[in-house]
Amino acid sequence: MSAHGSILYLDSVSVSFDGFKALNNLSLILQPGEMRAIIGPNGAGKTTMMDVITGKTRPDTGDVIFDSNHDLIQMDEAAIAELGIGRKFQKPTVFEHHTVEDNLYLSLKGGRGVFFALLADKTKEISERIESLFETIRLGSLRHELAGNLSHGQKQWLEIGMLLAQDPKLLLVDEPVAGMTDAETVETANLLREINKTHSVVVVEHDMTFVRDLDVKVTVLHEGSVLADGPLDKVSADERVIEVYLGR
Amino acid sequence: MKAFIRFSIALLSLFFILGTSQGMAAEDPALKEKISALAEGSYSDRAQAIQSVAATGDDRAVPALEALGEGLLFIVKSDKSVVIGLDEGATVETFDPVTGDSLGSVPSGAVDKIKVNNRLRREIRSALGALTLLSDDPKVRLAAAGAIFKSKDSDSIELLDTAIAKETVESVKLAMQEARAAAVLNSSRDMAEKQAAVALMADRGNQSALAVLLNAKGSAEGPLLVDIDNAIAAIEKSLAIWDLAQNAWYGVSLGSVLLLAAIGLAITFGVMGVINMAHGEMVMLGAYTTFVVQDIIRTSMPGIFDYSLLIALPLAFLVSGIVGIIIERGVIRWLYGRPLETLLATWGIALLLQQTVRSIFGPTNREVGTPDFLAGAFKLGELTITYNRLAIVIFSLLVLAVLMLVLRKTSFGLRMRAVTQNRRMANSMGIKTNWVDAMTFGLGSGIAGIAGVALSQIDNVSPNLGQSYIIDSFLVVVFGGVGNLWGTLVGAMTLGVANKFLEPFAGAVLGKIILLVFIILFIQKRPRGMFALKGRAVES
Amino acid sequence: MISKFILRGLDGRLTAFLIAALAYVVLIAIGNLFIPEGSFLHVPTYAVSLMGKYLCYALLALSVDLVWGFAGVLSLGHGAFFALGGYAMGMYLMRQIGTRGVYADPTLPDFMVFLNYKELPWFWYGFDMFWFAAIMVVLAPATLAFVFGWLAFRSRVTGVYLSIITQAMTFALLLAFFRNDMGFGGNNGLTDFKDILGFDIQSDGTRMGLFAASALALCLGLIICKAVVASKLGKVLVAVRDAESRTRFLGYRVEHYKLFVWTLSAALAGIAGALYVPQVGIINPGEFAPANSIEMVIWVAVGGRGTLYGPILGAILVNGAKTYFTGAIPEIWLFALGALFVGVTLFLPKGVLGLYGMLRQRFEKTRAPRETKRTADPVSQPSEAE
Amino acid sequence: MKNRIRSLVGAAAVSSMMLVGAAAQAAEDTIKVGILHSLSGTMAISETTLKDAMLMLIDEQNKKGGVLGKKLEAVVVDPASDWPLFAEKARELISVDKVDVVFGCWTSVSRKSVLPVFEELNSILFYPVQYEGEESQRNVFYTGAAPNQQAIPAVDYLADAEGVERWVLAGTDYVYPRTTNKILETYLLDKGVAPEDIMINYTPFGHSDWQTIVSDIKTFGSAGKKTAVVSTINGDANVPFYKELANQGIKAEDIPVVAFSVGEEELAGLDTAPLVGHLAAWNYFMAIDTPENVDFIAKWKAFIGNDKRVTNDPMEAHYIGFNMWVKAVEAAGTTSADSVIDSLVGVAVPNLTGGYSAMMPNHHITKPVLIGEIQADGQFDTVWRTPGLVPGDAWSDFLPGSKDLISDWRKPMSCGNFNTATGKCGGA
Repeated sequence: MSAHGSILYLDSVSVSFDGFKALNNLSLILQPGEMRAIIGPNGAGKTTMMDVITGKTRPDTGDVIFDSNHDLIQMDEAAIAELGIGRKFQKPTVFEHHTVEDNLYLSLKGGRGVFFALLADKTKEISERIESLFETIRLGSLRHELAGNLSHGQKQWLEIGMLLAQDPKLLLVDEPVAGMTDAETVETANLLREINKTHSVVVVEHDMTFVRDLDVKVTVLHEGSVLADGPLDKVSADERVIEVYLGR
Repeated sequence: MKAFIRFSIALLSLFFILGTSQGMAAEDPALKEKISALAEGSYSDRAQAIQSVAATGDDRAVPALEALGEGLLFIVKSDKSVVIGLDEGATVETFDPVTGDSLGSVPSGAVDKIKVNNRLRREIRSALGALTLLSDDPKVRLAAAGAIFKSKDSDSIELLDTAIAKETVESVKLAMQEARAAAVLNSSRDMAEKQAAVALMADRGNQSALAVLLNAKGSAEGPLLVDIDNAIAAIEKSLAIWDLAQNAWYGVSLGSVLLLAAIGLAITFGVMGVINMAHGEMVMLGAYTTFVVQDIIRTSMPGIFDYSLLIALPLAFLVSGIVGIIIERGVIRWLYGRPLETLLATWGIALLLQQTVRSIFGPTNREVGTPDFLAGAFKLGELTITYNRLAIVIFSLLVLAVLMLVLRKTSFGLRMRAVTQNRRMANSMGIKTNWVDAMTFGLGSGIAGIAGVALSQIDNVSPNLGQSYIIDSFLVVVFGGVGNLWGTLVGAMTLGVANKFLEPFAGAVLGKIILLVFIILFIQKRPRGMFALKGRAVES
Repeated sequence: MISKFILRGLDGRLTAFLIAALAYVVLIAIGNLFIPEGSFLHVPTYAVSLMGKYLCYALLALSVDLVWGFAGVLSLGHGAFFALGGYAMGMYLMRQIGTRGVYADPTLPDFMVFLNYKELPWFWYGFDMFWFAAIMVVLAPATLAFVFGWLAFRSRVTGVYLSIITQAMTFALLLAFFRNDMGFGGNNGLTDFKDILGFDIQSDGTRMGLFAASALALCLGLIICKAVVASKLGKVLVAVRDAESRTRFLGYRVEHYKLFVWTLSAALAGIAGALYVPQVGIINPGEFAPANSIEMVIWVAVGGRGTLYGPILGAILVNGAKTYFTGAIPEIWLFALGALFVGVTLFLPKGVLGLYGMLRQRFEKTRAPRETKRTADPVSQPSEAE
Repeated sequence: MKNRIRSLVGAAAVSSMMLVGAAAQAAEDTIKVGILHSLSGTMAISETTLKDAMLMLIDEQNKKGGVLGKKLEAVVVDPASDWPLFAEKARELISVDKVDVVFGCWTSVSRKSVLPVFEELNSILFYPVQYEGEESQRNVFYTGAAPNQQAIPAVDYLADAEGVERWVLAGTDYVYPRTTNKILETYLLDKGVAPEDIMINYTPFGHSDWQTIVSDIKTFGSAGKKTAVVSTINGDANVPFYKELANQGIKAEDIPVVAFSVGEEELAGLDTAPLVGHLAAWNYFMAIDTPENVDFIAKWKAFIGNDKRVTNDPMEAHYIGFNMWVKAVEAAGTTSADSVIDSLVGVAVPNLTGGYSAMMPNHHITKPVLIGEIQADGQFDTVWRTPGLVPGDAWSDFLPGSKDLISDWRKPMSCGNFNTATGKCGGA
């Protein structure tokens, strides 16, 4: 394998917490424009993998390379985010004491410096970009509502909106449909596919219906390394995967 | 005060032992007269009077001299006679200073206490040394040898020679020889004898030998001076190593005080996450409980004073624990999930508790006595180890061990851990989380109360007691790593030992400042303390 | 640019506050200086310097709230910044004494004479000039805050850990300033000031001037804080407070934002300290005591955390209560103060301003039940948000 | 939103009204005496007693008919061991409560804090605690000991009566110990003590772990010369210090400790049996057997309702100061500060140790100096006392900066820091 030409490249990444191996020699490669679904039982290392990519956790060994030539291991979260990796959390995390609009405003791509922020103005261009985001996530009517007052599903959507506002090259989406109604789930799948047209995406999800709806290549994690990958139908037929899931 | 009474009783019994061993002493007007002279004249006159009593070599003078040293010798105003007396408030029970016969009790106004100062006490000590060197009791002889060692009285050399010849107990004999050496070095004896004495001192090799040598150095010359210098150098070298060990011990002992102060906080803050600013006041309550227990014992059953701390321990645990539970039920339970607000509320509670104690017990220090078995020190090689510090070190480790046992092995400990790790889950499994919260807080507070019992032995018992420990306690817990009792132990010991090794170089103030800066920097390196829990669970 | 930045904060409420503050100062000034003693309307000098002191506390509380209320950084060591500002001013005032000290040494302050200092320590140079001292008032606390914050925020020390090490910081400074070898007067600190900028520090006019300066400083502090809070930076801070790692994943360098506001806050605290010292006439290491820093946090909590007016109200209320109780019920006033703290945390979790907000919300609900979405200023008023 | 501003302004207005109102209440038919002692915080431990002592003295005076035919009224405030608060409360006492005299302060810093206030508002402060000297202010009367009334006689006693040649000067790191030790160091060197025979050690306030220092003292003391410790260790730290001394077996016969801040009150928190023979230098001991003292103690115990309470030196200082003030007011016929300040100089009243103490022109008083040894019952046995009274010296002769200074508040000099070398007032 080589990092060249890939959008995300993980090679032999290991992380351990007090002797517990959260990631064990994990390798993964993602091509530009690809959408990948990651599944696996609890403790398989899905979230830790996200943490490693976004700079929250530093791996003990291994390489993490973004967009062919950026070594992510040396960078902190902010630098990685500025490179163009956006992340949505498992538990929807929005700024509860800000309005929906301000949530998007803060997420918009652009200057992140302290003094820039001190003097920055909400220009017309910014307002327009926010409007276009509202069209995508359909929360325009709630723009002045505090994010903390949104329903669970609305928060999920707002967070996706915040991701889009960052305009990243790669989106990491952790359980986007947890707690959503069926209808919302379907819409979310549509939204992700829409997003995938212009961005690379990694989705971590438990919900098999949803993964099936996405209809993309699936990677199964188990005990910190890749157990199987390929189309959903293929991996779900895999002996070892069945064993892991059913826990024989 | 209590020790004083105890002493008087001991003195009187000594009296009777001596009295019987000598047979009923006949009236001896010469001795009587010499004893009467103890009461008169200036301090220097009386110092001479003591010497002249000692010069009689008559050990019947021992009780009178001891009484004088302890302030129990009185002069009867009416006839200027000298008596031994036991002050019983309004009256004084009097005894003949030589025979020990009771002379009945007189009103306290009828007698005057004979005053002594430090110089007279020294004279008395050396006189007693000379008078008791031939006593039947090896302990008394040992003490006598020690007294002569200190006084370096060159007049006692002959007496020591006699005693050494008669002595059968090895250790006492050695002590006498050392005393003799000290006396020789302080005399005008010849060079050879002095050199032998120096050799003996070099063998003894401790602080007091060093003192003797340093003292002798001033008047020494020629080969003796060389010998003394060599001996001093050798002793100082070995003492330097002991010094290191002594510092380490001081560090451990300070560490155990920190541990005791912090250990309750490791529960309320470390496990429950309550920023308990009233923690110090729980310690204070424990100390005051000890005071109350001792006060009751003093007035109603002084016989069991030595057990007062043992009695105080469970009571202090209960008092602080119950106050803790009341605080938890009354205030803190409304504030879970808002840790910084517990800080404010408990700060208010701390003020309330301080003022309550101030109103009840007054603002001044209260006396908490030390039971006999915790007073004093013993020597381990050249280490001086005081009993109370040793007791605190052992006690703190014991408390930690018991606490760990409770947390690990009891069903309460299991529930407690369940609640702190996942409250909702624990609740749904039928654990009464409210009850567990209250009990946990009570446990932490109760342990703080126990710490108060121990700290009352070395510190002020005043309403400000708690304030002086609160910052150190938080630093220990944070430095060690929140939620980890081992961390608290290692943290306390590290800070204690580091402090004590810094102190000789930097001084007490600067040493502490350096340590604080070190903690600040250390937290940068390990933002969650020494024994931090790792992993994702911590983040959320 | 700057004026635009400042103007952004100037909403109606702030303008009204500033006008009210101005009117208040003018009224007090008239009452103190022009209405004769004995008249009912006369404001005694005692009250003027007392209120001047409260205003310094208010500015201090504002600075604490800027970091705690808006960035979620609970400092238990803000007293250190306050005291450093105070010392910088105190050193200037000491140098102004000149030959009027008891030993009449033209350069050395009295305490140095009797501790046998031969010459002025280097760090006392320059403090005979007001402009230098004024710069140091801001620079000393800001530098300490910058270094401390740079270390702590970069290492992501947060929450309780940060609070405890801020406490360790002020405690270490307390011990250091107590040392007479430090050259800051030890426990006695700096006292016996004679004049400031040539004005007799004990005259009514100077006191009035200091009071007005404190009011002015508070207003300026409020304008700056408001402007910061209303800017995008302010929104980022609130974001950091509510979801720090989310903010990081959006690409914000949280440590820079915290460091900025932390340093700004320290500078404000330093200014408060500098104005406080000439009005109370002493600066001593006691100001570094951790208990003092905790009390500042309590003022903020009492007034209402995360609002700009709350800390001002809280500082004045708590200190007013302290002044009153220590005189009226000196034996038991700690009961009252302790009960106040417990009561506020239990019953007024959002402080006095929060109570006011709650009552008004209730009132509005009953009056206009159909009007649902009230748009509060979400940045400065999280307390009213729910 | 406007409401909020209105409430803010209102709160401020109410607070100012409150102060104005309090001022207006001052009634004219009593003479008010301010008591400015900390009742909470770190100093409450020492100062509360003095507040009670003042209340008793005022009570006694009122039983005798008050002063100038008017009753005395005590105004108690709590400055809470907070130094700026001392200044605020002093100002409140003088300008709001309109007291005619204030008795108060313990620490030097609290006195320094209130000094400018008394000067500005021209009132009178009686300061009852031993202190470092180097001060003489027109509005302050120092009834505690200056260093020459405590430290120097104590050192003389140890050198002469106990033959001490080696000295440990141990103190808490603040102005009083620093100054006292400076004075003592110069004094001892002048007496021919070698510099290596003096060890100076400072510890922080409330220092509680004395293991290292006590063992250092022990080592220092075993160099073959008779050694003594001169302790200026402050209140709170003394209990652990003495406990450690006792436990490490340092006996007074071997290394005596003479303390200047340890009195009966401090010993009440200790088992003193192991400390018998350690010394203290004061101007008063509770155990002094004079009729005045016996009477004072009886009244004190009755007033406080506790038979176990002790008396101490600062209480006697207040006793002297209060009686001086009463006498001066009666002599002046008014309580106005200027007249009382003038008539105070030269006033002599009985002290509790069997003599008269007089107010000197430098606003310090004459006192006997007593050296006492600690007894097993927590009292002191006087082992030595100065033959006569020692006048308090505001400016030490042993400090280079102050040896030329004198103080005389009588007219025409009226100067607290007159320089005899230059002949000018103002130190220069």
